[in-house]
Amino acid sequence: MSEDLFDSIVLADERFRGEGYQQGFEQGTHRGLLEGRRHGACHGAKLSAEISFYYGFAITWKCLLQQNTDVKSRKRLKTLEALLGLIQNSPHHDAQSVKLQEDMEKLRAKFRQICSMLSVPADFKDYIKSSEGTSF
Amino acid sequence: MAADGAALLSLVEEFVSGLQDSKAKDAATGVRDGQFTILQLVEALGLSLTSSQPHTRARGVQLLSEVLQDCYGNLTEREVEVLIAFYENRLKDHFVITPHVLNGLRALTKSTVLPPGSAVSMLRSLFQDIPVQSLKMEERSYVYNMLISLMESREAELKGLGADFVFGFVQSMDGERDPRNLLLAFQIANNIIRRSYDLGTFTEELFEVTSCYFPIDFTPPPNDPHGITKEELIQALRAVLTGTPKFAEFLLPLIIEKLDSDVQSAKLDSLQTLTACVSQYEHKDLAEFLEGLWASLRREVFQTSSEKIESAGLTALTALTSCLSRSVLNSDSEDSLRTFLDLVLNDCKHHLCEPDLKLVWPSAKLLQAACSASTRASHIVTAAVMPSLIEQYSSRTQCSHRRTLLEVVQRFVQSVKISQSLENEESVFLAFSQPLCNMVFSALTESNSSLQITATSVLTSLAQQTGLLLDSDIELAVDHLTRLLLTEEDDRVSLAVVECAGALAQLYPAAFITKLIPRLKKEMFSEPMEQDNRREPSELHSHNAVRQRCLSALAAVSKQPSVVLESTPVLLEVLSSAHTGSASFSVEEVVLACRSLQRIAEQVQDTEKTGRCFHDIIIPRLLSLALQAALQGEGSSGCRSPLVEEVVLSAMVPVISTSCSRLQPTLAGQTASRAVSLFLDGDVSFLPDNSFPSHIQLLKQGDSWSQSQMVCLLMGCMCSLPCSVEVPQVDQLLSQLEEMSCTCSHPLSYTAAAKCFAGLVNKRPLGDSLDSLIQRTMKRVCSELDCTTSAVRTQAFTLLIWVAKALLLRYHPLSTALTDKLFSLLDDAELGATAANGFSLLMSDSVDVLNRSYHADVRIMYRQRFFSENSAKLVQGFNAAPQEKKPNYLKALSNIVNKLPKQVQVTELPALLSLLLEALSCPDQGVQLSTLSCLEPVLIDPPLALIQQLEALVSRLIALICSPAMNVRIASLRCIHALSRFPVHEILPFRARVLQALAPPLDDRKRLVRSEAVQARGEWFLVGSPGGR
Amino acid sequence: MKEALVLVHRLGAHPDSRCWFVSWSPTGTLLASCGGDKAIRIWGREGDSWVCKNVLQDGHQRTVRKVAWSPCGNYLASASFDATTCIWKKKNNDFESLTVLEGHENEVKCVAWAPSGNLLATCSRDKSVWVWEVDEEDEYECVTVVNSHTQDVKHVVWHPTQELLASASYDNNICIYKEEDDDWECRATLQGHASTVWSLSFDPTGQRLASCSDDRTVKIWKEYPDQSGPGDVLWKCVCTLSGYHGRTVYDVAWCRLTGALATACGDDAVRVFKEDESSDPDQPVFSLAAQVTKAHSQDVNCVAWNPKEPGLLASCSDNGEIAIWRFQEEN
Amino acid sequence: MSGGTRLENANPVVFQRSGERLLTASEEDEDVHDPIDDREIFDLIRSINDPEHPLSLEELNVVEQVRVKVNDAESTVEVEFTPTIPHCSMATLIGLSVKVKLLRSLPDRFKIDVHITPGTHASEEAVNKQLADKERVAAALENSSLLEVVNQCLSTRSI
Repeated sequence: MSEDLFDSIVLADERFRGEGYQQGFEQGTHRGLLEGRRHGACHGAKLSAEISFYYGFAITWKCLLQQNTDVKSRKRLKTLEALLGLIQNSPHHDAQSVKLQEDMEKLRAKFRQICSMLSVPADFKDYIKSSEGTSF
Repeated sequence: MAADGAALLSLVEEFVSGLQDSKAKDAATGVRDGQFTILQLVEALGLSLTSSQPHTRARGVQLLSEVLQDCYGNLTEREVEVLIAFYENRLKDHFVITPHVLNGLRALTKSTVLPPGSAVSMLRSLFQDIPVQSLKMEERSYVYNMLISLMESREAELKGLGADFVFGFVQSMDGERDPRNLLLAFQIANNIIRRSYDLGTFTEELFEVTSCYFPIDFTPPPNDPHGITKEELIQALRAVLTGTPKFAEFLLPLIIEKLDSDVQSAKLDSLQTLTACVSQYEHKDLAEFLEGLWASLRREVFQTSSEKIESAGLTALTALTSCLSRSVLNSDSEDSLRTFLDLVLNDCKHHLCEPDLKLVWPSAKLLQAACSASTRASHIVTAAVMPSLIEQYSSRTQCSHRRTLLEVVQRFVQSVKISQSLENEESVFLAFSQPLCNMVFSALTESNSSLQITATSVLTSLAQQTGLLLDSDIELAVDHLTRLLLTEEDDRVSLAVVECAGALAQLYPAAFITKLIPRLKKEMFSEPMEQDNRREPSELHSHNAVRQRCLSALAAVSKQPSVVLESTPVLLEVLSSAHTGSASFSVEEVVLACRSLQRIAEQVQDTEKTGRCFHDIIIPRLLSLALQAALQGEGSSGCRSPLVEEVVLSAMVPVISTSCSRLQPTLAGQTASRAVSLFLDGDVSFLPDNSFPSHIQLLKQGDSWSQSQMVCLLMGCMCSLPCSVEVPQVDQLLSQLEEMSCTCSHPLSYTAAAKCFAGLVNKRPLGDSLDSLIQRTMKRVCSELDCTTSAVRTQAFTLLIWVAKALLLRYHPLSTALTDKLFSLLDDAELGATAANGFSLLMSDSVDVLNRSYHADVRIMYRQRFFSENSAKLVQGFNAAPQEKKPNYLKALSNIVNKLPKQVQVTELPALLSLLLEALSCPDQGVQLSTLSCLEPVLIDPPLALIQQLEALVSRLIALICSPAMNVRIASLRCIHALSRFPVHEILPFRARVLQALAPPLDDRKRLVRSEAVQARGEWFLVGSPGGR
Repeated sequence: MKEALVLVHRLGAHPDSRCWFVSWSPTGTLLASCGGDKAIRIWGREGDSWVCKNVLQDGHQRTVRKVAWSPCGNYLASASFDATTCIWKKKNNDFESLTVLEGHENEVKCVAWAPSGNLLATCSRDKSVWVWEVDEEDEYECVTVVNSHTQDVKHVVWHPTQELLASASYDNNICIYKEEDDDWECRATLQGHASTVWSLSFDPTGQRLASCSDDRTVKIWKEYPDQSGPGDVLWKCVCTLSGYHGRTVYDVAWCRLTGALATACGDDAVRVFKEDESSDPDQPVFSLAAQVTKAHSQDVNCVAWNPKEPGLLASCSDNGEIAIWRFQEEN
Repeated sequence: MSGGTRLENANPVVFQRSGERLLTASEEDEDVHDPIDDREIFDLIRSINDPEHPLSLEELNVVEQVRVKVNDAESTVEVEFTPTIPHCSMATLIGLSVKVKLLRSLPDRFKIDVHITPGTHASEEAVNKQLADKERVAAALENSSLLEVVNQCLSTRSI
């Protein structure tokens, strides 16, 4: 009987360490979850913002050029279509996708090609980083 | 009268309707000459003043006002009263009239007979009716001027207005933009504050309306005729803002805010303003802002990028602390000084424990700034800091750490020295004296030299703390210093030690007399290696090194007479035993001994006591030793006495001349007559250990140079005496000197003779005897010079140049004759080059004769005078001279210009520039060099003429970069470096060319040249480049 | 070694600045050079000396990195650090700026004309390669932007006969592009160099590609039909020249007439290699035929064979000089 | 860098500055040829200002004489520099300043290599590669904002 009484004391630190670990672990997972979510959210936001910007851009120009029938405009429309195609097919709903990154590269490249064709300066600060400043 | 009336009416008519402005002057003269009174003028103006046309009324008032400008002085009180009444009610009139009304009032305010009360009423209506800021710039200035003159003449009345006056002023200056008016407005505000006008409820308004210009940023327009500088505005505004503690609650937050600015000038202004205002404040004004202020100050010093800001910050901190120290302690109020210092200590103290981190120095500086503010502050800070510093020092092991800590301590000791006002007050460090001493002594025993050096300087400043060190400490210190003197090899250390010894000996002579000097003497006369050939040459060398240190130490410690009496005998003994050979001293050591004597002669406080010592003992002793040596005659060097060596003799001369120059008149007189009698009559009676042959004739020794050269000692005596001293047998002396200088073949002898002659001539009273003497000498010299076969042309030339100098220095009319002779010699085949060099002798101060410290007659600016009288001759001579002689002229020119003060060079340069540029392309390296060295200083801030010649200058300098002589290459590179500071737009066109030209010297065979090239090229790369210039 | 490089002429082309690149006109009569002085210079032979015929200034705000002649010889394209590409038209012995191609984010590193003359390729530090189409009325339009490199793209070069493009990059790789349904795609990535690939050159037939790198080697790549997928291409490294070059190899040039291979190196040397006819085509052997160790007083940036005169070689250097050499073979 | 901007490393270790090179007799002798030696190169770069502290690269121990190797005969210079902290974002900039200083100060016969001291920086290879790429360096010096920073590092402080 009596030793049980002691056990509880003898094993006290074991027990406390165990509990402490448990608590810590739970808090940790909780915080981790929160931070992970925040991180994912802000990246998702960035990405969709960029894509949507391209989309809006393409749509707008498409409407503007629709009427014209000359060769140049045709070409441009064609490229705009290509861009829209890329946007539709890009797996941006699936963050896991491996293709996402390279598709984004393609998308950006296409966008800059169109900018050049339409002779629109491609320096939309928030979307395309134009790397001046002190990088070389 | 009637006639006048008609005249007056027509005047008015022509001015008002005829628009002839000139008539205002006529009217004014009319009033001044009393043709008609001001009131008559007003009557005459009646019609136009009452006209329905505002412009006519304006014209009328304008006439009246302009007249008043001229003759407000002779108005009667009555007239003034009337006029003021008139003007006051005109203030309500049409706005086109207002300017002239103000102009008139401005005139009236200057009147001395302003009737009582008028000032007040004037201002009341002014403030009431005129929105000042809607006026033109000039009209606003009328208002300000009115206020200023009224404040001068009617202070009492204005104060009667109470706060209304302040309010009125605030309203009228609100929104002022023009810098000229701002200066006036600030002046008024300043008066309001300093003459304690009643601010009433408008304190904040007054502050607002002025502080909105703080910090001043104003750059005057390029061609601003009013020449108002940013600095003026800053000072004026600062005077206002810092004028009264009433502003404290507004100003301090403002300063804290502005300190956050990124604009350097704003930071600086804020800090200086802070420094200024706290001198007016008491601790209660500061209390609530202390934390904010401290935070800002700390940031500025911790994260500063400019030294200016840092030092401004530190000064501010000191000012702040001393303000808090002024607060009177009474039991109830908490001690604001302590609270503040606690803040400082909190943020800084722990950094002192990180001696290898960046913040240790800023923290130390901050603490020291606080420390130096007041005795109380220093007590608090040191009590908090010293123990941990001492503890740190003992616990740290790295030398660099210990050194830093020691340096920090050093700064603390010094900072306290500043704060200790009362002499008798006991040192703040008394509590720490023992640990501090131990610290210093342990550092002195370290092997690390920089640690030792720092220790010596700490020791010095500890010694200067009144009553800090005990005699036992001093004795210990002396032991350490002695040990280091005898053992330490590192020159930098022993130099520091010698300095330290000098400083301590000044304060504690006794210990040095009893301990140091005997020890050094013993060391010097010990012969470590008597015919013991197995010794290493290195040790032999080290023994010489020890002797040299002893000699310089002896000099350093000899400031107090008591010490001198002990040290000089030792030095003299060195000379004598060197002469007799009883102890083996090298020539260099003998020379050093003389140098030490000279240094003593220079630094000793001259008292009767020391004067006697030199006069009775040292000078006779030197003369007799030299004479003995001379009589022994010249053997081959080695077997003969070192005292006949030229170097030794020339080292003795300044000992004698320095001491003679400082003798009291009576002693000086004796020395003179003794010297003369020795050299003329061979009277040796005053020399010690007298065993000389009778009738020696030192000045008639053409054949024995060892005796003839003694004349330089004569020069030492005679040429350094005060002018008051009467030189006995002067004519005979002079003629013998002349004879010797023109005949003797021994260079030292005839040169010394010539100098001595010149030295005496320079002090001879004006008059026929002097003139005839000069003419005689001149005749002789010229005859020698003109006969090209003469064997003594060089001698003659030497005499010529020295006498010329002697006369030139004192503006003697005959000097021109001699200098002209010099110019003519520039064409001389044999002496041309020598003559050219002679000009540098003519223009530079000579050390051993003919200078002010030896009481020579030297007029100020003799160089400029000589230059302005002769530069033309030079230019002509240059143009006339045959090609192969031209270099002489250029050299002469650059020798002269070289010695001119910079501002003169700058003013004279335009005239000579073409010649100097010529000189740069002259093949003679000497000329190139001296020209470059005289150009370089001028280039620092170049005159316009130089900038216009840039093309020529650059190409010539570039050409010199490839000179075979390295010092020419270096000098030219320095000049090109200096060019990079010229106005950017001027030099930008040359950038590419210069950079290209600077590439080859980067690969020069001489490192010194390369490093000059690197610096110059670096600067030129920055010219016109972002982030550069 | 009987072969030798003999200096024919040396000219200070771009005073107090670098000469980055030289290029022969298709007829071999003119030589275009460009450099750090933002200028392009056109050189022509007069008698036995070379003189500057034109200076094309103020077309660019920064260094002109490369120049390229159109196959017809009537156009000159220049790539500059100012992020633009300039097209110059030759009008009887004078050049006028025709258009400026903008779009790259930063320094354009290279420009090259396709053999047909109606395609133009540019590349930049912005990691992209652009292909431009030229129509009859000299209008230029971007037909594609490719981002196949992960770094600074240093060089682009066209296949001598086909519409096939190769690019070299700071990411140590070489990419080969082909057009498919009017979009250009990277069809092969050649990995093997250990550092930046600075330049590329096809052999006369176009079956082989030479590359040079900061890893101080030159590699020869050969095209093989790819089994895996139809139309796909496969390039293998068949030879590596190492041990010859003391520093970065900045340029390599394959002579269309003699088959000799020249290199420009940061060790100031110009070298010429020849292939042993005997050697196995799948593992060719190249040997050093001639070299000038101090060809220039500073880095050699570029070598170029004259397209018409066999063995005539131009090189240029950081010291702003152009040197013209004759490569003599044993007769 | 003065205005309130946060410093990556506000209180770095500070080192004693080595004194000026002592003048030797041979250096003043016209006919002796003084070879370019390590100390001379070190003297060129030790006074360069750190981009974010009012301190020299020497005081921060970013450059040390032992990390300078010059061979005058073969015209090669090798300098290793040590960033104050392994993630110092200024590393490339510091390297560039050192390189530019040497380019401006040395005869153009020299081949100049500037590296990070092995194992002292997170992205060592990347920085080294970039500094070795003369095309990138050349372009950098045409970028006014970069040039400005470099020039400030190279200009002699008024302090």
